[in-house]
Amino acid sequence: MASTQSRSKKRGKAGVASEGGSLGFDDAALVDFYRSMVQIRMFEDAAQRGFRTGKIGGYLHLYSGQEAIAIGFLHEYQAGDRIITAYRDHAHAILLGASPREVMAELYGKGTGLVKGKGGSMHLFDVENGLMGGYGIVGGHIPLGVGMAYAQRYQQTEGIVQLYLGDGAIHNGAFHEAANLAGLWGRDGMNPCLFILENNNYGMGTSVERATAMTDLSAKFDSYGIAHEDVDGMDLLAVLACAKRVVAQVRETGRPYAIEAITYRLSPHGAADFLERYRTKDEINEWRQRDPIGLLEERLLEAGAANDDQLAEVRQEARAVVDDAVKFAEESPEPALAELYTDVYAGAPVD
Amino acid sequence: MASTQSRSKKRGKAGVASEGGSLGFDDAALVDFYRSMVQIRMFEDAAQRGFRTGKIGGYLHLYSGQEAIAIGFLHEYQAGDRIITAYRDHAHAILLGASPREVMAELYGKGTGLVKGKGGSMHLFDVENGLMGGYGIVGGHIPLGVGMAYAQRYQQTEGIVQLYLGDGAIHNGAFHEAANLAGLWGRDGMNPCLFILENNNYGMGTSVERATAMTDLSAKFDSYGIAHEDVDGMDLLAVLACAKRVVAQVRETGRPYAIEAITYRLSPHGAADFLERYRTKDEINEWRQRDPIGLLEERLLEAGAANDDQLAEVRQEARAVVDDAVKFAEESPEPALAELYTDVYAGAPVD
Amino acid sequence: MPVITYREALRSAMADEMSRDDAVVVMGEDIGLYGGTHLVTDGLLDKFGPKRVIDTPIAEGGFTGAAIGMAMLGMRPVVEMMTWNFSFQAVDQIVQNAAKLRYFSGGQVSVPLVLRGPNGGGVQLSAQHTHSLEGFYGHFPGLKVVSPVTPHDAKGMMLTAIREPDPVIFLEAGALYGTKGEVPEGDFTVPFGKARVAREGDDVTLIAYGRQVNLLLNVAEKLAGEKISAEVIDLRSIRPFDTETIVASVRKTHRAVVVQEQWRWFSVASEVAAIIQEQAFDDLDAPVVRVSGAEVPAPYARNLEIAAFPSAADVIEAVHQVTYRAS
Amino acid sequence: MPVITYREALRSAMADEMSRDDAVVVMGEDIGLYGGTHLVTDGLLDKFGPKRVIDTPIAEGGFTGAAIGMAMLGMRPVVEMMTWNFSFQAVDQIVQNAAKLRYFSGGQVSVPLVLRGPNGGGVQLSAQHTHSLEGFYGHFPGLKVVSPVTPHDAKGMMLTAIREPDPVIFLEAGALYGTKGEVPEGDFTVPFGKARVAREGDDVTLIAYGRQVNLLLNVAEKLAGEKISAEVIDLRSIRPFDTETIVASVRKTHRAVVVQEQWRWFSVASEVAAIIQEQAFDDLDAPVVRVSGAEVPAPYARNLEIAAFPSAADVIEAVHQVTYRAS
Ligand SMILES: Cc1ncc(C[n+]2csc(CCOP(=O)(O)OP(=O)(O)O)c2C)c(N)n1
Ligand SMILES: Cc1ncc(C[n+]2csc(CCOP(=O)(O)OP(=O)(O)O)c2C)c(N)n1
Ligand SMILES: [Mg+2]
Ligand SMILES: [Mg+2]
Repeated sequence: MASTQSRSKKRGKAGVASEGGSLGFDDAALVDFYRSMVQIRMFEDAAQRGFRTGKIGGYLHLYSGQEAIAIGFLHEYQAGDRIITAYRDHAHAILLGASPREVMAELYGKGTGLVKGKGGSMHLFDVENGLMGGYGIVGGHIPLGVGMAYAQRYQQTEGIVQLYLGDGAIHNGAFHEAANLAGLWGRDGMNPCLFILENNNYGMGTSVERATAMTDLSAKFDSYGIAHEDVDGMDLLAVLACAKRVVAQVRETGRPYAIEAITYRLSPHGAADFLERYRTKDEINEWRQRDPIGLLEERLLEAGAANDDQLAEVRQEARAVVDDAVKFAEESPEPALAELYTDVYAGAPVD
Repeated sequence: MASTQSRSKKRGKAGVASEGGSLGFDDAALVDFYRSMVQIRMFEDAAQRGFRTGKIGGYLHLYSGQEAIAIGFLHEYQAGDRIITAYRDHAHAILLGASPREVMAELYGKGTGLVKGKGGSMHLFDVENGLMGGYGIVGGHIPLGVGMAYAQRYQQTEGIVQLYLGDGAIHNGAFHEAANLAGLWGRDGMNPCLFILENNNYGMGTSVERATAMTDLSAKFDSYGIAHEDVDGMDLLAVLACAKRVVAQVRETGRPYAIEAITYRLSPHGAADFLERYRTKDEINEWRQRDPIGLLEERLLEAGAANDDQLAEVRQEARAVVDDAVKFAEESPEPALAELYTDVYAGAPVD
Repeated sequence: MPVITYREALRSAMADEMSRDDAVVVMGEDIGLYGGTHLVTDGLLDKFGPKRVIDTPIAEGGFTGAAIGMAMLGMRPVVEMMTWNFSFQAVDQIVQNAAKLRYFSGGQVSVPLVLRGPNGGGVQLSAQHTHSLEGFYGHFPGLKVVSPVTPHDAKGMMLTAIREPDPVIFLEAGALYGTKGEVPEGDFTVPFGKARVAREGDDVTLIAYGRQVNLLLNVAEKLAGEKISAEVIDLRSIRPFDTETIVASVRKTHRAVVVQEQWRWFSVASEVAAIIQEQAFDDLDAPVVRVSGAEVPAPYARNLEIAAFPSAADVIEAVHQVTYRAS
Repeated sequence: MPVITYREALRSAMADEMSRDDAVVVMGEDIGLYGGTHLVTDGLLDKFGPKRVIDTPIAEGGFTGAAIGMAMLGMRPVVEMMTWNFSFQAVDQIVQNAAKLRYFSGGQVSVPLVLRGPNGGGVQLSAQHTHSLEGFYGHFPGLKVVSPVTPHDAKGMMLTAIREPDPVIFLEAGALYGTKGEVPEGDFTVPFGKARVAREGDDVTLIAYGRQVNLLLNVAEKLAGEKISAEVIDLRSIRPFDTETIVASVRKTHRAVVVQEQWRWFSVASEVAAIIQEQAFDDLDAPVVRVSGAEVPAPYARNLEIAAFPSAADVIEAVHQVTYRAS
């Protein structure tokens, strides 16, 4: 399977297998993972509907297909850790504890939104829960994450930074400069930054092999003295096992580390990407076979951690949460007009 | 020797040896190389004096110690090739055929200067002879060189681009983005770009090991699918042999290639770098043992290609050329004031 | 005359010029296989092939710099900024190389380069994706900066831009790609540095560029109802700038309002006001009034975004101010 | 009061604040071991160690972004741009992140960051190394932009800058690092947004900031010989801007000349002229005249460079113009 994957990545590398062997979690935990996954997917589907009906504006980038990555790594989140990602950020916000209501309200541009309707889909922040954004400029957030990792050690916390980036972002100069700083500072234990490269094989419509002659993306971290490994980003259990190990290691050493999670975006790049000329239906269908939700379902059923009915119930609960979020968003008021001028500077607006 | 080199580079790599065995050039050619070398050195010394006496302004970056690199690679220059470098550019201009008079006059800010006194030391251009500048922003010229290499093939010329950059520039985002483009375009034979990384171990006062955790700089080209090798940048004969081979290869294939030339700047970073706290006298003295001029002298004498008297005569001739250049520069008029407004746009000045 | 969209006007200018001149190539992110995220370059890949329609990685600084290098050797690259917001990553290349190469090479080098893409806000893209950069780039000698609003000018100015020997910042009205207008068939150019009197009037001069011109035309219509005859001037070209047309209009109307989406401080409107008071001081019956975007990063919420940009009401209020009528 | 250099004033502000507040770190290229290429940070590494005095690779965008990240977690980085010319590589970080984070995070994030370094020309650094970026950065809401000219203000404003909760663009007069002036001992701050009347006068208001203030003081002395009493205003702070002081002065003198090293188009002087005509229209006896740098990339040759920047003669001519005297 995954012709895309084999074209773009890992020629000659060993296959990426799930660690552990047994599922390694109790049934309730496994079902909770499943719950997170379907909830994110349903949330994204609802957002897509909101966009199509003109209730959500701007750009809208969905996480469908990549859920196992954020779920797996954020499972290792500890209070004090800092998470930063680009614009495909709904899942991260919800997993860290923002309510789907606030997130959906943000997409609807309402005053009850996670950032008061000011940022929209691309700029989710939930500082209390560790989410430091939510950025729209490809590459631009990467230096911020590296600086935060320095701050963590400078302030002598136990915290690390999880820094998510896409396969398209790795060719940007901001990545290069920031990764080099991370490697350099990490030499002295001053950079507990976990780079999580979500390789969904496309930067918008440009596949990895059309963006670089050297398609083994994680190997690019060699240039900075940053150790790395790959993980199957569709297999939640593989991600969980990897996350557990590497998060602990980064926390312990204060050195950066990089993960390339091989994944696929099942949705269009953004909600306005209609044509998708850059990939075939066949390719998408092939990857649907490895939809992380389907995979997890199989594993749960196989292992007897849940049965069909239980999973159906979880899905129903998830749908209710999302419906409630949509209702909340729809019924919420727009931001007060005075909000236009707040939050420009700390004090009163400076004109 | 070269404690710096061993600290920063090539741990575990085989030593970089001169190719060929015999010197491989006839006596006259060898003496000509020697002439170029001492001439550049004397030119730089004269420039330094001009700066100290206030006749040269702005920044002034000397090439002393690095001569073998430009001499070696530019020996393979063919009409139609394009050369681009940063601000340490006097040698490149002279070697490509600009007269020392015009170059010195440029440093003096005179109207007879190579770029009419408008650019100064950092912006030498001699388009007729292939020199496309002369740039002051670290990293900034690298994308230009890669674009030129594309143009060479797009226009179906035989030309290549020699793109010089420093060890400090490699950490800049512009390098990363440009090298990736070179690798990508080179896959289709559309990028005959020879990257010549002059590793003199310092970016201003920052040594390679204080700038990156991964100090094997040429290996950074792996990230872009660009093959590379190292050369002893103090050994002209080694550089010549390497240049001959790799220039032909780049010309043939249309693919980029990278050289890391290990060298040392015997002068301060710029003429205003007085303290040099970042390196020791001992280190400088150690490297002086490998001054490319001294090394070549030894080789010539050993091989009987020239005797002491002949070399002394060459030195005297070189000195005369430089003295003449200084005299020319001193006696040249300042640019006409009207020149202030020309060359902003192609047509008349737009206000 | 055929009626086509702003988008088609741009596309046909590029296609015509590519057919005419081999030196012209287009490059940028997703402009080929994808067709361009705004479909401006759609179809060009099929027509001209991948050596002339170059999809790039997400590296604005790198590919802009590469395009400069191409231009230095006589190619004529037309580079798409997927949106101008991403050009902040290319500022070093634009300002330090493209704008200055001719000068610091003592005239040895030309950079016939067009940088184009959508500029301005209005579709809830929020803070990082909403900028009007006319003044920002217009500040630098060596650059030419234009901002057409009609399909006619989009085509005519794009043809001019591609034939220019100097780098051109071509700021398209992103919100107007789908708007239609008459565009002559065949080759024609609209020169830089000539403003357009979009509507004649006697009582007040309204000045803008880009999509604010349409706003002003609406406002002028409304003002006509109040018996205020407004002249509307579309600057079209920001650098070079058509001082003459502006000053001539103000000499006639004695009052001026400048409207822009960009922020007020150190902006195009600042310059226009400064110029008018310099050159038509004795003709002015009231200070030039500026109507600009709110001094905040662009907000996402629809109501806030609307409030952040100049509205018809804002402009009318400004007109009342300069004509000393109570609003 | 002790007399110290502009350089020492900056250094002592940083050192004092680092002693007072652990959150403050300095970073940049060659600021530690080398001592800073302009020696502004000399000695700080010995005093505060490498965790607080951080030498960086040549990666302006990367380390500026990293500093933003640090600031987001409560550190207070003071970042040196070796010269502001290199900040073009960091524009994306400065404009897209530093300036807007508070806004697009809905107020959840602060960026207490100082970006500092030498700005302006005058020492033959030519086109790529000569810029005055007050207007360029001043355009963006979310940033504060200051440009002190005296050692006193350099220290007082640097202390203000480091304590600010928002990002500050601190543009130092690079040509004046060695100039001396009185600076109080101990802790004092100079607030942002307050211009300074550097010399009082009645006949004309001369407005500048940075090293042009010194030029204006010289000119004012010369004008006194002609019986023209010039008031000289040092803006100090570009954003926030002190409209009040300017307008009050023009209400008194009825004439204004604005002088700047930067290019004229879309600049600080444009804004000042626009503001004066807006707010003191009826008080103005002549149009505001702007004296700016020549509209060319900075040339290298000494004679051209001198000609490219405002001179005393240029300013005097402008004063004659606004006072309607033949020059
Ligand atoms: C500097 C910059 N250039 C272009 C864009 C437009 N853009 C938005 S997302 C995107 C693709 C990014 O791909 P990747 O990093 O792989 O992330 P993914 O969308 O696959 O999650 C592009 C080109 C941008 N936001 N920023
Ligand atoms: C973007 C940028 N940042 C900083 C500088 C200041 N600067 C000039 S040369 C230099 C060191 C460059 O080192 P390297 O690339 O190794 O070249 P070398 O001087 O050793 O030849 C620095 C930091 C600059 N010119 N451009
Ligand atoms: Mg991707
Ligand atoms: Mg070096």
